[in-house]
Amino acid sequence: MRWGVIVFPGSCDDQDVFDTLKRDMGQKVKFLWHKDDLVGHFDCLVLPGGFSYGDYLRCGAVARFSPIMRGVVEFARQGGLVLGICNGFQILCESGLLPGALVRNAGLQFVCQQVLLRVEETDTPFTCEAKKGQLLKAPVKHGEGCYYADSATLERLRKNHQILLRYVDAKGRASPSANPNGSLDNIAGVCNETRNVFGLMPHPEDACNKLLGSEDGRKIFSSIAVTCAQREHRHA
Amino acid sequence: MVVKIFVSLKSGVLDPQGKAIERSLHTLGYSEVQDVRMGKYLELNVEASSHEAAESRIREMCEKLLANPVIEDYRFEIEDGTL
Amino acid sequence: MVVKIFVSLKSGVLDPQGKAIERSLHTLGYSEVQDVRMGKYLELNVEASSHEAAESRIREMCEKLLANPVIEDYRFEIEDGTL
Amino acid sequence: MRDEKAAQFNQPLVTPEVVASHGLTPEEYRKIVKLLGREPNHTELGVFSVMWSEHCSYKSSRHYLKRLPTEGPHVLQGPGENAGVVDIGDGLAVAFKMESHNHPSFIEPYQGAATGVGGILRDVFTMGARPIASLNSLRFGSIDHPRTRYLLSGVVAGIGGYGNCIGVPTVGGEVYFDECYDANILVNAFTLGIAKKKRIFTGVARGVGNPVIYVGSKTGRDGIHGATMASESFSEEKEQRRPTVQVGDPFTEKLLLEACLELMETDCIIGIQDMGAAGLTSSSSEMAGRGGTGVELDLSRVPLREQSMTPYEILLSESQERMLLVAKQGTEDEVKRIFDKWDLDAVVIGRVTDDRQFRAFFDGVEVACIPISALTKEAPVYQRPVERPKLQDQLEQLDLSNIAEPTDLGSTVKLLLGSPNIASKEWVYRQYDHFVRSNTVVAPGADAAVIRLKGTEKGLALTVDGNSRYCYLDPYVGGALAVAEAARNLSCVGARPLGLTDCLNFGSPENPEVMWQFSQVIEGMRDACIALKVPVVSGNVSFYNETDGVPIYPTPTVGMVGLVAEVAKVVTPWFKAAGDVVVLLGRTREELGGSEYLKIVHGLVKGTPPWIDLRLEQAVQSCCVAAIEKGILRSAHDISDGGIAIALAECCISGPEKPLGVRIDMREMIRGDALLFSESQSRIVVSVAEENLEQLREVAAEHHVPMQVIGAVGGTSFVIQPLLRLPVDELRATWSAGLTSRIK
Ligand SMILES: Nc1ncnc2c1ncn2[C@@H]1O[C@H](COP(=O)(O)OP(=O)(O)O)[C@@H](O)[C@H]1O
Ligand SMILES: [Mg+2]
Repeated sequence: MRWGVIVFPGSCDDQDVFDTLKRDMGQKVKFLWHKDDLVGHFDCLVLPGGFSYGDYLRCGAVARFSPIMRGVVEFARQGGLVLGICNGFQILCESGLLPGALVRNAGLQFVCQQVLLRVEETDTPFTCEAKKGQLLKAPVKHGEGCYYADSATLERLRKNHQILLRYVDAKGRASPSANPNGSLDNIAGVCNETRNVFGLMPHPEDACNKLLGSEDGRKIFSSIAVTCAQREHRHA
Repeated sequence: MVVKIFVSLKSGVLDPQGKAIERSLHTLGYSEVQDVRMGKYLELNVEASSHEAAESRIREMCEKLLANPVIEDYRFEIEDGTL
Repeated sequence: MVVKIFVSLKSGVLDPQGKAIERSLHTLGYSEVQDVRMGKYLELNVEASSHEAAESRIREMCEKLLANPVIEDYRFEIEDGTL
Repeated sequence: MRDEKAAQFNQPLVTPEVVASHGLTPEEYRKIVKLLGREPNHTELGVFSVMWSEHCSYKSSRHYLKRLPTEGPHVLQGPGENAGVVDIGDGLAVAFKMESHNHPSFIEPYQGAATGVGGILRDVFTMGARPIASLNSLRFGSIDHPRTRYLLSGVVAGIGGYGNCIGVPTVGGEVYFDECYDANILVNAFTLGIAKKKRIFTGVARGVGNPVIYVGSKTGRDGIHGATMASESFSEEKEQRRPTVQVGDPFTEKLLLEACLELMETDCIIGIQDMGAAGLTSSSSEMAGRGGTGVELDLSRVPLREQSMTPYEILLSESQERMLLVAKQGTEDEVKRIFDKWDLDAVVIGRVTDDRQFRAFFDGVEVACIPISALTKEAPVYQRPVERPKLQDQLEQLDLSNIAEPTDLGSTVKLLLGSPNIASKEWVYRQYDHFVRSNTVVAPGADAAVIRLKGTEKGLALTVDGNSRYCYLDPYVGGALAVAEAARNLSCVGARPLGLTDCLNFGSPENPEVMWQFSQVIEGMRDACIALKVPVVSGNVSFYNETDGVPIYPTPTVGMVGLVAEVAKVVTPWFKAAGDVVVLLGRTREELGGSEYLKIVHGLVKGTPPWIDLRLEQAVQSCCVAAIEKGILRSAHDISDGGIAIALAECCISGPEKPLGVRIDMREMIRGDALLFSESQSRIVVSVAEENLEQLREVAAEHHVPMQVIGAVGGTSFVIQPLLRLPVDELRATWSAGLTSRIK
């Protein structure tokens, strides 16, 4: 399968995703420049973390107008897999590919720490390799990662099982103290209705190597890889 | 023309910054203050043939870029003259 | 009384946000826009015996907490009625 | 003719008052006239004032800095360039440097600290190195001082705001509080970058006719006279003539970083330098100075942000996120193409000449013409008077027999653990992204940070240290201890030192007592560097950290970088498993002088700081590294502020998991408080699995290091027989809340 990692001006975790996919996961990856159109065949596009356009005005607000985003929207519409991590999640929300918005952390400070995530749903291309209720350890590092959606949207997310990850404590409880940013309902990651676009605030790419303290992030990337392998198989 | 744009959080959206400012004001002894809400304020110059023309362009900019309708409301004022 | 406070960067002080917003407005085709400056906008309720009393308290709050006098200017409007 | 034209640009006359307001002495002015062979005009005076400022010229410190050892087998570039460079093998090199941004951070903590980070990042990437890790060393006034909270939160937010946005992890640092910094905080920022050994760039202007190209942000009136301000102390009246505060734009810096690194892959660049203090003036003249050339600038071409700026302002502006480069003739278009890709300005503003003059033109008129050497080599050097402070003898007096031992040593431990200098700094480093670039193997919270080097088995360890109370009590010993502690922190994770950078923060050099402290600190650092074989590859001096004549404690901060041979073997400070044996490497003596204990518990800053035997220090460090490399150790933690009691408590509570208890039984023929809180040097607490104890004994014997089994890990209590017993959960709570509870 082929991965594309989009580089926006101000992307910071683009190299991290690239290296992790290539070195730790043995995948084929290519960088894509935001000013270009999306050309070529890809199975999964990753919008990496960072501070696109400095996060000035609002996180992700300007990046969503990058030329490549037209192609990303079309790619998603056709069922392509899109993964937004941190700033990538914010861009996906701003561009309407994902519901809701990410606002200033409740504690008002940037937070950088390891968190535990509970896998809520496994019937998605992003979590199919995990077990329901499984806990994953990965870092968060953001100033505006507090997930917000109005109550109707939130209700819809729950009903459609679009909430894929929640912040939890060591016992697996979605308690307020386990919530690093005040996200509604401890939400750490959501997917769209058609389940091919996924955004999350934690960084799985920083949790794919023992040296970095966790390998749990692999679950996300390997789920995507397995899904794409199956899709290819079906097409063949 | 000078345009002043005010972007504020929708009511219902939590405003931790406003809350924190309110708390610090109370600590400093300004207990007469309530309901602090924090928003953004943009000033810009715009060239337009008429007030109405400016208005419709500015509205567009706000909806497209300057405010996020999921969480924010906006309003603006247009003044003649430049900054 | 409802108070609206506008905090903006002093002229001459670099405004990276304003600059970035201006650039993206231009990219989006709004080339008629110039001199975008970004600031803060606060709304709050204050109880005071008179307009003048409110004014002097608000000025104090701005100088002490709400604006950073080293890089920011502020101004405010007081309206009667509550939010 | 010249004067008439000059008058066009509103050039004020150069009067003695104008000279004085530029911080130049009458003698210095006479020297300028002599070097020029005429009176300078106002623009030229401005140029001299910044180039001859303490900040740019190092006029008071240069004489002493020469004493520091700067050579070593791995050093590729020592002091004198924008950053030092050290070879780390595999065709790779690291560039690193530390710099102060003290004055600006006191005036506007967020922006001051942010632009400090921006500046040090540019110093590193201008060498061709991609920044991969930052550290910061912070000193604030007493935690109870009314401004401390504001300054602390502003500085920390500013460091995070800039570093996080640009995508360079902040992996460590230090924070201290002391009354001596009430009116002069210190913000020292360190960055390390990695480069190919064969692709190191320097700030040099060569090749007559080559274009001088300005890249990055536009120029405004920010920070004019910043360099001069950093060369003055604070006082009421000077607060009035503050320059415009520089605001950092980390987004633009990120673009600048990527564009410069991309350009460095091509063959276009002759030399490159960031525009830091004294902006365009210092970058262009220093580059010409190093190249033995001249430079000619057309100031009308400089991209401006503000209207009607004068040549004087353009030359002296300290607007951020700008670089100057000299490119090969004919490559201008390629340079422009790359900067265009990153949406940045790149404008040819001048060229390299062969007349060794600094010439600036504006609207076709020459507004400055100064021999380059007058700005660089000929800048004044002073050997300022030196005098041992009269109070020094008194300071050293400490009679322990007058100091009562606390009756409850358990509460004393808790008091210390919760005190701001010892308590957890998580509140600070939680605001810094320390994972970006996915290299961080040991994050903040350990003795030294460790990052891996992707594609190799190696790692780099980084730390910044310095105890100014020691330097105040005995600057020579304090200087040596700063170097020794940094190296020891590296050894605790299993790294061998490669080199160091420093920031020397002092009061006014015009005060002979300050100069004495300065000279002594340097001698101490020198001896420790030689003994521990650590070359100094870069550094920075910040004088005039005083207000109304009261200087801060002499505060050298040492940033040190070490190489970890096998990064998979690194060790962290906290205990790992019940049953492990706890061992002390080194020896405890009755040394309470200058200790955190004396200060916190008895309110005393007195006595001589702990003595250091550099041979023993070296032995303890090598022993620890050897044991880690053999895979024997489960944990290692150096003993510093607060003594062994605090170090042991940290071993129990500072890990990411649940705290572990320990039971310690050690006997020394010294009083209980000294046993627990003495800050004797050259000590490391390690833990080993029982089956490895013998092997550790052998390693210790080989290195001639005294070692003592002092206890075992396990249980839920922190026990030091027969002095105290405390629940570890309680200790963790006290330590974790120590800082946050005081600044809320
Ligand atoms: N300003 C800071 N920025 C980042 N990390 C910090 C800062 N201050 C302290 N730390 C981290 O907290 C830990 C404890 O610091 P400190 O007590 O100074 O350590 P030590 O005494 O071993 O040098 C270290 O890992 C250090 O890197
Ligand atoms: Mg230490």
